[in-house]
Amino acid sequence: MTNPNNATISTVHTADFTSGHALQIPTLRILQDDGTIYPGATAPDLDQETALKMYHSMSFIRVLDERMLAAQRQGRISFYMQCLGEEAATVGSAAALDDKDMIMAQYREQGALRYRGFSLEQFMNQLFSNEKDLGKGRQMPVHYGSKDIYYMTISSPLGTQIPQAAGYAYAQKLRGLSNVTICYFGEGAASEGDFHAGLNMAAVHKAPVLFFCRNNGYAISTPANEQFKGDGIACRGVGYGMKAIRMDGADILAVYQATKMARDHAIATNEPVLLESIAYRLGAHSSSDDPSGYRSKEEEEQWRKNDPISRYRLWLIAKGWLDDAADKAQIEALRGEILDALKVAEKVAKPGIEHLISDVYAEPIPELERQLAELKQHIRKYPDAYPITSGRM
Amino acid sequence: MTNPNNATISTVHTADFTSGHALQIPTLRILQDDGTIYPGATAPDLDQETALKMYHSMSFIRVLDERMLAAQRQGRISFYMQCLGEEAATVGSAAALDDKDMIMAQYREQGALRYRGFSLEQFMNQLFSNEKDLGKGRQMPVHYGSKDIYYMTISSPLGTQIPQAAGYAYAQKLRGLSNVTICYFGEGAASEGDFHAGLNMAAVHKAPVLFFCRNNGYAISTPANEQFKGDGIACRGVGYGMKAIRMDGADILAVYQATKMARDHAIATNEPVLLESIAYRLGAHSSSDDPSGYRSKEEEEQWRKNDPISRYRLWLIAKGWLDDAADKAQIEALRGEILDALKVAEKVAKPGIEHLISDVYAEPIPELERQLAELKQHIRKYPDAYPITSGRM
Amino acid sequence: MAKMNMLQAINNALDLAMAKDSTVVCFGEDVGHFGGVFRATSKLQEKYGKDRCFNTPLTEQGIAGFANGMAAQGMKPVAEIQFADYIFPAFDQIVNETAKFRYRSGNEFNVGGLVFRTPYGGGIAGGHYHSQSPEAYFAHTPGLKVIVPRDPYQAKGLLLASIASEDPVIFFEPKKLYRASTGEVPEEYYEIPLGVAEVMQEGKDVTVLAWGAQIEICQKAIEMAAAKGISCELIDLRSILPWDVDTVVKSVLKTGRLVINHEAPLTGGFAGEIAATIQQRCFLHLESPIARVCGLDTPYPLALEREYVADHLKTFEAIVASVQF
Amino acid sequence: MAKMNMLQAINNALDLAMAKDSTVVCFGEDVGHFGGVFRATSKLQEKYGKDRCFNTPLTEQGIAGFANGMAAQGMKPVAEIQFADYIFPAFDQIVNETAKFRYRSGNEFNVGGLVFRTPYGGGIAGGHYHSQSPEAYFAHTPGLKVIVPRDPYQAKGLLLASIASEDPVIFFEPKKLYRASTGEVPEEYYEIPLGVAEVMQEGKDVTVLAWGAQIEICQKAIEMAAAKGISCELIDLRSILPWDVDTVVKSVLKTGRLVINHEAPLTGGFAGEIAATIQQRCFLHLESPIARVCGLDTPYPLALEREYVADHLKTFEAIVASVQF
Ligand SMILES: Cc1ncc(C[n+]2csc(CCOP(=O)(O)OP(=O)(O)O)c2C)c(N)n1
Ligand SMILES: Cc1ncc(C[n+]2csc(CCOP(=O)(O)OP(=O)(O)O)c2C)c(N)n1
Ligand SMILES: [Mg+2]
Ligand SMILES: [Mg+2]
Repeated sequence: MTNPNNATISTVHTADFTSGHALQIPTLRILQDDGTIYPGATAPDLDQETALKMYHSMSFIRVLDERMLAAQRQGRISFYMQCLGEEAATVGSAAALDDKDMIMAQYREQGALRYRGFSLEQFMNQLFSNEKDLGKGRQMPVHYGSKDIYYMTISSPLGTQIPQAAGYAYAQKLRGLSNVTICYFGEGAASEGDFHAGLNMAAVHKAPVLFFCRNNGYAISTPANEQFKGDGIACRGVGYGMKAIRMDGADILAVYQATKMARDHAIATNEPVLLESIAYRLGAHSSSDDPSGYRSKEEEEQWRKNDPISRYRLWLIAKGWLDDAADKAQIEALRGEILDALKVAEKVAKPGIEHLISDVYAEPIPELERQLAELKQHIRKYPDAYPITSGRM
Repeated sequence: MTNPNNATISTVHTADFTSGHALQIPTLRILQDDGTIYPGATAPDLDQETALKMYHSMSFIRVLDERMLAAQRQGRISFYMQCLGEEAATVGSAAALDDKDMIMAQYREQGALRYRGFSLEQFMNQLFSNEKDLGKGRQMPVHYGSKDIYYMTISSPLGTQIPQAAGYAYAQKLRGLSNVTICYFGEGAASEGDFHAGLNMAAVHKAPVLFFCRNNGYAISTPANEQFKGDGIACRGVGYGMKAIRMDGADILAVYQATKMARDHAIATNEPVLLESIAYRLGAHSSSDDPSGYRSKEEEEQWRKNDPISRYRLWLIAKGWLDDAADKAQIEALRGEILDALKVAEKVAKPGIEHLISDVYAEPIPELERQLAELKQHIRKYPDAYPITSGRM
Repeated sequence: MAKMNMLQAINNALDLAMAKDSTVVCFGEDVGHFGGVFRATSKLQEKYGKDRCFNTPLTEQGIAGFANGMAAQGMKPVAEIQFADYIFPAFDQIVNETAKFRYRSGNEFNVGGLVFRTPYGGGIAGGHYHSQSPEAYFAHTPGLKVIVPRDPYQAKGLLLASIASEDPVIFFEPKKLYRASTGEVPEEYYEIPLGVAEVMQEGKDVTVLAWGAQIEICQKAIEMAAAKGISCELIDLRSILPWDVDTVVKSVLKTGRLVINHEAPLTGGFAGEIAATIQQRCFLHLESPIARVCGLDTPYPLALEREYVADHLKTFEAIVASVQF
Repeated sequence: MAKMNMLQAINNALDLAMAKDSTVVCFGEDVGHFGGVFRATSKLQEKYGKDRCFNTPLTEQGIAGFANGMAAQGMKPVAEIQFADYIFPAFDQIVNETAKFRYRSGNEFNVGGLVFRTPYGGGIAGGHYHSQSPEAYFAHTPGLKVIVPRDPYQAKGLLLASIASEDPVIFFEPKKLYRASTGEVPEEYYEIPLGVAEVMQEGKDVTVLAWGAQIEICQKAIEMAAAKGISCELIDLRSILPWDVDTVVKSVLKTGRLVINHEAPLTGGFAGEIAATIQQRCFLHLESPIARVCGLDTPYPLALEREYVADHLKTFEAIVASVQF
């Protein structure tokens, strides 16, 4: 008999369910809290330069998050999102990639962005929506993006990047590029229909994508156990015939190792891989959120000990690659640099009025030209009401 | 450490993928092609009346499909869809339910509909979109539905009924009813985002739904191996923490048994269950389709031998519950009844003009009243152009 | 009567509806214990239990499908879509399913009692993914009712009427007014009928028509116009679908002029429908072209939000131009 | 030149586009080996291989997302949505993603080159799930282009221009004309510019405006009108977004009258936008109210399709009423 159903053809004669937890996926851990390697584990093969770049990306982001959350509290920017507790997940995975692998992120992946080389000024210009922002001041803070460093501009609707990553990677394959696409998303976003569509299409069409789920326990206030009943997200791989792996997302060596292996597999076979990072969103969801309404301080405190940076730092120090005092001084200096950059960026002008209509289409359509002309006339009549643009028209 | 990620917390120190085929689900088979029970299998506990009702539902549908496809070819109805080869899947599962369990079907489940008691006249009135059609002649042929027998009216957009079934069953639970909802869909429809949303929500909110996937190998021309890469559909259950079971969909005893067990589980725990029927869509997708463009006659012939009706018939005869000759005579008589009913239904008038605007809202809104009045005036001016309604206004 | 802001009025309406009718159930992303990201469902889980007020997984199509199913069973789901910008994954469930449920089944089944609540509109520095006003997308969909309240009193009465309605309703809440708009609201149950516009202020020179958060902007504009001696009649449409043609026609027959204001982009926005209908019904009485003051035909911007919006100055200019035509 | 029906013209356009540019890729449900349920992609897989013409899993949101991703990488995906009625699961990917891709990134990324092809409209006894005309939903979405061809020649030229466009395009194909409409079509590559309406017939009494399959219905109606001595100017809008305001304005300034016809329901349909704009631009020249002949505000019916549709008789009556106003 042919097997058009594309399903196993073994037979049983007694009715029995396959349990909803028939598949349990262990968590890869390499680096212990004290900076040593787990007995039986081996550290990935990292050179000093890469290892330090990883460290500096993490610590940069830690300080930036701290500063910019404060800036938001002071009313200097309208909104901010930290990645506290998840720095290793995004930096460790970005480090395992080629520079031309496309990154499609959700919004909490500033670690990967920094690793790719997004500059302090670029961060600031986006956060202040000024005219130097690559995104022309059009999106809320943290919606970064840069073509030059293969980092797709963030889009707020959740999950939409997942099937897009499948298509992007498929195009990379068709063009014969030796590159993959990595697609980050939260365990909350993994509930969207787009997740299902994207993973299935990537598997069917053999698109070299790394689907990287940041399972951080919460989607705003919703805990993971009200988000799904399965064993995390990794177990969904079998539903798509896709290899999967789960790592401790606070363990940068585990994340690096797993991502490297997944990338090798994707390059060799064009098959996608599903990765799940287990970590904890230590901060609030965003500057608009207050987690005290939905989880306990005790839980947070417990997880705060699981810091991804400190254990990696200890590992680097033990290897003799990092000097404790010099690093502390460097971080102190960074605080100053960030403050300086902030002060510069907040004074840069907003984008000009022409950017109200540019980029809607490759060239403005006539109706937009008409609307802009009408608007300019109006602004000239009431310059005080539109101070951002009237002065420069 | 708390486990907010809702994932297994066992640890490994060596990176290893979980295979995309780590979970293989066998197929339950009870009844052999020759009408005997597989060695080691036990037939479910069926009384003669139920067993015969199941048989007669299947054979009714077989004859109806044959006749109505012919009627479509003669141009008497505009469209038709057979369920050839899948009669056991829908009849066997419907028979395992309570009469007040809600059925949400895709469109190829006339077996379940017949089992519930939809009359020959009701089938015909729908197929001819006449004024006796419960659906008021608004949907294409085969979009049946009846509140009285708890059979939700079919909707063409695929997959939409899947999260609806979760919501319906949740409401049943809230009302304290001891009823489940069964939701049928094809392995093609299981690629829709609504599948993911519906299964996940049913699991999270503990809604007593039986998700019944008819994996029949094709979605129009698309074979299952271009639809997904996993092991069928049942293996997706683990992704939702949901029990799953796979049966031979041409084996009515296996389908009955599995569905009964699933229903018992859903009633006892309010947990949904995923069922996968493995069968073959022996006919064309619909009367608009010609499968010779995408699959071989040999494949079809091979599966034609796997007939769900003939083996069940042999089992019934062996049990002494069915008389061969009497049954053949009854089927012959049925052919005549169907033709008679067809001739009656095709002469019944179409719904009146007021049903052009009724049921859009509970009561027509003023704009619809205005549009209808204007239309009536127009029809009165050109009665010949609107023969269906002008005569009765 | 009590002083409430719009969120409190909405919360109070939900509370009353749940108390009155055990088939009313509230759910959506973060709607349960936390009470929703805007806190519209605060305390409802505490009061009515986890079964009747709960978090859902993060899937708008799932929420809408689930709501359709519950409503088909006869319950009254009030589903929250966290931002109207995120209602689009549910578009198929709403446009192809919710809207056509009763019609396609010949009234065998229906989803009356279903309400989608969702915060819409700009003014909160939210950029194009936290500011959209998608009412026109739904207004082209027979079978739906589309409602937009302008203040706490309206919000409560219209929401209670929506839940009581035998038809499914999309209830757009102007989020920038959630806390900003306050007023006296009766503590008891009351409904404001759907499909009926309200003439908020009578006038003779020009009719100004808007809904939701744009009402207060129009109020500013007509004050400016009044200072110039122009008498405006202000109408709150309240119900976008069905919309109250007769009330608008009556007003325009009197004033001979119409200015329509909405937040959404001009092209394809609902002002087009209104203008098309009114020019037809009032043709011989129109003394100037019907004017539309709307968002630009771009995604909702961030840095240049002020320039983009249909503000009081643009509205005032349109009023003057209409009168001086 | 060769005689082609609309499907052949579309197939020929896809063939030429794929031959000319290796980044053009066609996919969708049943699009591969089978060539699509309407056979628009017939033989393309044979010719260009499985990588460039293929079946997708059954998920419109996935197809649209996949297409967005491919286009963002720089390729030119031509994605088929099997029926326009099934485009709604892809609504979020199209309205929130496709349409805003270039804008939101400040032009760092774009999805120019992306085309969604989809058969739309009634006349095939398809009921409300195989007959919808959803163009107005997309026309309210800045960033998209929306095109509807009326015959094989137009279909080929407009489709080639859509694929070549730097902006994403939704290309609605009037399925009832797939085989019914035939005509001479050049075998070589040519484009018909997007955004430009065509005056198909000049006239002086009234302008009749339509698109897609309604053009032939309007032709019938204006023939009837001609027999009554009424001279109609017929315009095929072709491009719904952006639409060619100037051509319509010029015509109405001449005729003083406008009748707009579309298949979709009246309320919120694109005729509203056109009427609103034209009454504003041509106010002093209008001699009668702009008339709209459209579908009723109901889902598309089955048994009573004839009564429902915006047919030639209703159009003729509207023309006469306009002239006799
Ligand atoms: C389609 C859509 N629905 C809702 C939202 C609102 N929203 C923004 S973030 C968020 C939670 C996301 O949680 P998760 O995916 O787990 O990511 P995390 O914030 O934990 O990193 C929600 C509901 C959105 N942005 N898009
Ligand atoms: C949302 C949606 N997309 C596309 C279609 C067109 N369509 C109708 S049936 C079908 C194939 C369905 O296959 P499957 O789910 O396997 O069911 P089967 O026909 O095999 O029973 C398709 C693509 C549809 N009805 N709805
Ligand atoms: Mg999360
Ligand atoms: Mg199938």
